[in-house]
Amino acid sequence: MPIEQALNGATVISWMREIESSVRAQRDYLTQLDSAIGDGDHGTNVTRGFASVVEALNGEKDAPPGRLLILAGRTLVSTVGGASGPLWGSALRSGGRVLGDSPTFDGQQLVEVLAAALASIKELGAAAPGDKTMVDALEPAVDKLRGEVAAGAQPAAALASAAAAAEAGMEATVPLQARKGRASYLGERSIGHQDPGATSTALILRALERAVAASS
Amino acid sequence: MPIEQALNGATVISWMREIESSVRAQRDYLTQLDSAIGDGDHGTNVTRGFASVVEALNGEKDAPPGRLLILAGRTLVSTVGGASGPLWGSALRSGGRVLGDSPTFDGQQLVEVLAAALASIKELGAAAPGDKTMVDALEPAVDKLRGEVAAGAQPAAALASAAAAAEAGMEATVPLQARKGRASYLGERSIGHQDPGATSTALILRALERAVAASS
Amino acid sequence: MAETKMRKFMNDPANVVKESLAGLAAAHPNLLRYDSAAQIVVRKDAPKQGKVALISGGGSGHEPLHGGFVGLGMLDAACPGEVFTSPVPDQMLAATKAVDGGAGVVHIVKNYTGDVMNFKMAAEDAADDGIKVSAIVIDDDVAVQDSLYTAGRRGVGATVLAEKIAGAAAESGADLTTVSDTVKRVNERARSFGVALSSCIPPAAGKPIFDLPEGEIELGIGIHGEPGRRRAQLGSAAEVVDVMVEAVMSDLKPSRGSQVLAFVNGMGGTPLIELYLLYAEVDRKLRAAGVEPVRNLIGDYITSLEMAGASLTVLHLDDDLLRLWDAPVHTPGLRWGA
Amino acid sequence: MAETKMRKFMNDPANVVKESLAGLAAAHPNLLRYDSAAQIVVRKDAPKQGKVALISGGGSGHEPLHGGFVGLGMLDAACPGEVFTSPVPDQMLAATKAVDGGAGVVHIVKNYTGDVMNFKMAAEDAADDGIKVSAIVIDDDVAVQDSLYTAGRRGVGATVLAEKIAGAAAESGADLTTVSDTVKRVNERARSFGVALSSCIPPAAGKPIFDLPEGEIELGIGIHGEPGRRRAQLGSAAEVVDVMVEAVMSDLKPSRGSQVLAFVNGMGGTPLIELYLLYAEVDRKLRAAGVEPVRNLIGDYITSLEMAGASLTVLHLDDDLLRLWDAPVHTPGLRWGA
Ligand SMILES: Nc1ncnc2c1ncn2[C@@H]1O[C@H](COP(=O)(O)OP(=O)(O)O)[C@@H](O)[C@H]1O
Ligand SMILES: Nc1ncnc2c1ncn2[C@@H]1O[C@H](COP(=O)(O)OP(=O)(O)O)[C@@H](O)[C@H]1O
Ligand SMILES: [Mg+2]
Ligand SMILES: [Mg+2]
Ligand SMILES: [Mg+2]
Ligand SMILES: [Mg+2]
Repeated sequence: MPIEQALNGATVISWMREIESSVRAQRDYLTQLDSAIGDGDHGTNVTRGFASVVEALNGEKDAPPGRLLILAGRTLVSTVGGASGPLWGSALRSGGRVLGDSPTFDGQQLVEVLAAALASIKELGAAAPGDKTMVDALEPAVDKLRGEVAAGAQPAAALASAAAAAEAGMEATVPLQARKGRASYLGERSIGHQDPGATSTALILRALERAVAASS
Repeated sequence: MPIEQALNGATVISWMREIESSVRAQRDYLTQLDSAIGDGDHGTNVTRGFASVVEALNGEKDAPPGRLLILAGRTLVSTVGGASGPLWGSALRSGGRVLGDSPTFDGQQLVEVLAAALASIKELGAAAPGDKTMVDALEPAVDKLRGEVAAGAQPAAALASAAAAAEAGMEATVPLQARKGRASYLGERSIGHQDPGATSTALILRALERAVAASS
Repeated sequence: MAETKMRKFMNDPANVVKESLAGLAAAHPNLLRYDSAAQIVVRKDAPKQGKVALISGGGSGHEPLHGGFVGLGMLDAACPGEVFTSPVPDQMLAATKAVDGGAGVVHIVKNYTGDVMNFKMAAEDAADDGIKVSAIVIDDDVAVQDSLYTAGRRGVGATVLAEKIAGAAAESGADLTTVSDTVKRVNERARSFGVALSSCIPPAAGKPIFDLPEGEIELGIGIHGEPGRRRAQLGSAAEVVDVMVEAVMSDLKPSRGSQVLAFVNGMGGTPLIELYLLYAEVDRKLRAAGVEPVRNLIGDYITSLEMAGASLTVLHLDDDLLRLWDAPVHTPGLRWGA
Repeated sequence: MAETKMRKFMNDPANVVKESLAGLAAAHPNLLRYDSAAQIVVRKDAPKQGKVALISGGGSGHEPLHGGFVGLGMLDAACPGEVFTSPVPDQMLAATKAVDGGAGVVHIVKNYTGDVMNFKMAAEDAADDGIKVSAIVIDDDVAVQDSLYTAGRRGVGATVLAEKIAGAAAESGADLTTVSDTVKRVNERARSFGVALSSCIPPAAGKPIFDLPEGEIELGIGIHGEPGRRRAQLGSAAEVVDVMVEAVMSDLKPSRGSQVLAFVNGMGGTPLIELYLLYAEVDRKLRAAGVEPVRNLIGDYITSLEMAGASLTVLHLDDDLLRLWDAPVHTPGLRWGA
């Protein structure tokens, strides 16, 4: 069994950079999804937010990863607005608090970070699975990650499965009728469209996979 | 030489009816011409006006033709607005005054009616030939009519030539740069478009030809 | 380019003007009444004995102009024609009679062939009835050269300012000559220039007057949906305002240090967020040009139905005009101090 | 259907909001100032010691809401987000601090997930700083069912009325509880319903949010360019108003003989001639339904950029609300009695 490589602040920074380039590349697609059942700003929102995060984290490479996550969360709250800003903002802050001032974290701690992020989103947004929100991508990803890590998988491998679960969850939002957020105003007309927030969440998981794989 | 048939009030009424059905049929075309170099209301303006004239003249068949023309002119002034209302309105009023209370009129008087109409339009609108207005259709028509009648032509035949002259004048407005009315605001951009008022004027002349031919 | 379709709240296109005026009257019974037979909007308390009365009118489609400016400190009556069509003399005559309080009536006429001719006929009829009428023609649009080769400059944004300012003069008891001179002075000291980003759709026509290819705008438009003097590429707001300010200021030529009123007018389909963005540029550029915009008016006041676009009017103020501008006004479209 | 192209007066799409706010501040220095660092609009004379302060905010693109309602008798500050995007808590916190005069601050929050969450975070931070904050959520849009299966009703037209009426209460010296209760009462007694004839084009997206096939309209829209509850054929204005009045009145259920305020709001691209035509129908139908529209507000007050469309808000008045509505207000977007 290979020795598990420690994840650290650099991993968090590279995660945020990966998110930033990924949502920037998919900006128009995310906005288009949000135009169908929302107000057409999701791509701009997350691009603006993660660009600010990357900037805020610049030169903070040696800070403990928990602090970096908290700073990233705060930056999202302060720059995104909308629904996704507070949701992913408090998610990253809660995730960061799990790590305290620890200079590194392992696979099990990563599970706890993402579980705290999920709990925070669910508490703030009061969304349950099946409501057609980012929760539908994040919850299956956290469950999968927890299971794989418990079964002894390496973080990068476990994240590959988790990201796939997020994508499956994202795709599964298509037939749902939205019960939370703007899309809920559409009633039955929300059926047949993929949730933008679940889509960016799947991108965020894939970005994490890449960041962790690169750290290993 | 055939005896010239007297024209009367019924001729005026039938002239107005012919104009009404003709401008109504060409309404969209006139409006389209006015959209290119004006404000897109000429078709509606003249249709509304002559419909009111026909209604006002209803049952006035036995009134002297001069009175009917004055009534028609007044009705135009009171119902059209825009530039064409006062212009054709005072034209018909001036034309009507030429006939006084005479129960009939002949070709020579018809020349005088139309000459008075033209003079009135030129006075009120201060437009000269070549300014790209209704004058460019009416003036050649009046000149032609005067010539033909002087040469002994029957009114209907003389009007056929006059209407053709109006149409030629109308077509000749295409290359002109407008100097009067709304089209003048366009400067050189008015070149290449046919003047709407000259176009309805040609229709008015053709309507007169049909009305007179039917009276003969 | 695909044809833009008409999407309007209306019943029969032929009744748009009448039904809208009925709504105006229903909404503001304390200010005005609508005489549907004469097709005029009249100030509630008209005629006011001894007060000079102001009337104006023109085609509809420019709302709130003119009906929305009837009330305290502005117009005594408005004569709305069909959409973009001058009213008929009967309306102006009826309005003149309805508001004359013995001190005379000022006709504020925008310079369009139709308006001028129809108002002239009405003024002649009113004179026959013994009413003193003074007609002033507004022609502030610098996009049109005032030459022998045009119908002269169009009357646009200065009309709103003249109605407000002369209305205040009349309200304060000025006589016919003074009120007429006030209208004239506003006209002489104001210049305008307009730009369209889209055409409008007259209800009776049911389609746009002109089509603009992608990325193009019309420069030097009037308020009747007519095309402008020329087309240009849609530049930045800063570039568009450069053109507007240059056109207006090079003609108005106010001395350095002058106080001006800057009026950024929306054509009907341009939202306020854009008008304020334009104002930011206008304010900066006027100051750079050495004049001080001490008053402003920003919004849709003289419109072309749902046309997207804007016009700039600059009025060179003096103490008198400033005082009259600040005087109370209470109309559906303009209100302060009351 | 061909894609509608973006035709806007702007420079960089990313700066539309900031540049427009700069214009607002340049135009109304006597009423407000724009703090560009904090991205808030603050009443000139804030904080006023002892006066309850009102702030509101939300995505931009709804102008004059909210920045245009800062001034005497209405808001003390506004927090404008990006176009259609809720502002961030930092803005609400900065605004709360800037206006607190010791008597507490009321947050008027439109019911959108993002707005509610961001305002909540700010209120928590303000509480940490020892400022009394009372947040009231506006949710007057009857197009959305208030059920477990939605985010609840949206806040739309009632927001404008609540800002005006509670602003008057605060101006008159009412305490925090009274001012909050006034906002609540307006919200409880008001209902709205909106209709779109076209989509709008967010500057950052550069294209319409939705396409409407010819002759169709969206019923039950909000103010963020989002599609409505359903599509329908564009009927006559009378038919559209039937739907609006029925939707609002069947939910509000005011007793016969009640006095109401009828607010016909344009979404930004619909000209005033149409809004007044709608008002004619609204006035008639409300009277037929047994209520009396003793006050009205007609124009573009809570918009969706250049969307063509309109909403109806009916507020069931009482003596108190009527008095507060009539009280003086002086803001860029609403002004009377001052
Ligand atoms: N109550 C909620 N709980 C969880 N996620 C939510 C909730 N409301 C909205 N979302 C998510 O937020 C996404 C929209 O984000 P965004 O477009 O940035 O914000 P807004 O809806 O304010 O414009 C939705 O697609 C959905 O996934
Ligand atoms: N000064 C004028 N003299 C003669 N004819 C004129 C003059 N001004 C305009 N016209 C005619 O009027 C026509 C336009 O009429 P119409 O569209 O009904 O009025 P408006 O221009 O007021 O909308 C023009 O095509 C032109 O023939
Ligand atoms: Mg969104
Ligand atoms: Mg015309
Ligand atoms: Mg016309
Ligand atoms: Mg949003």
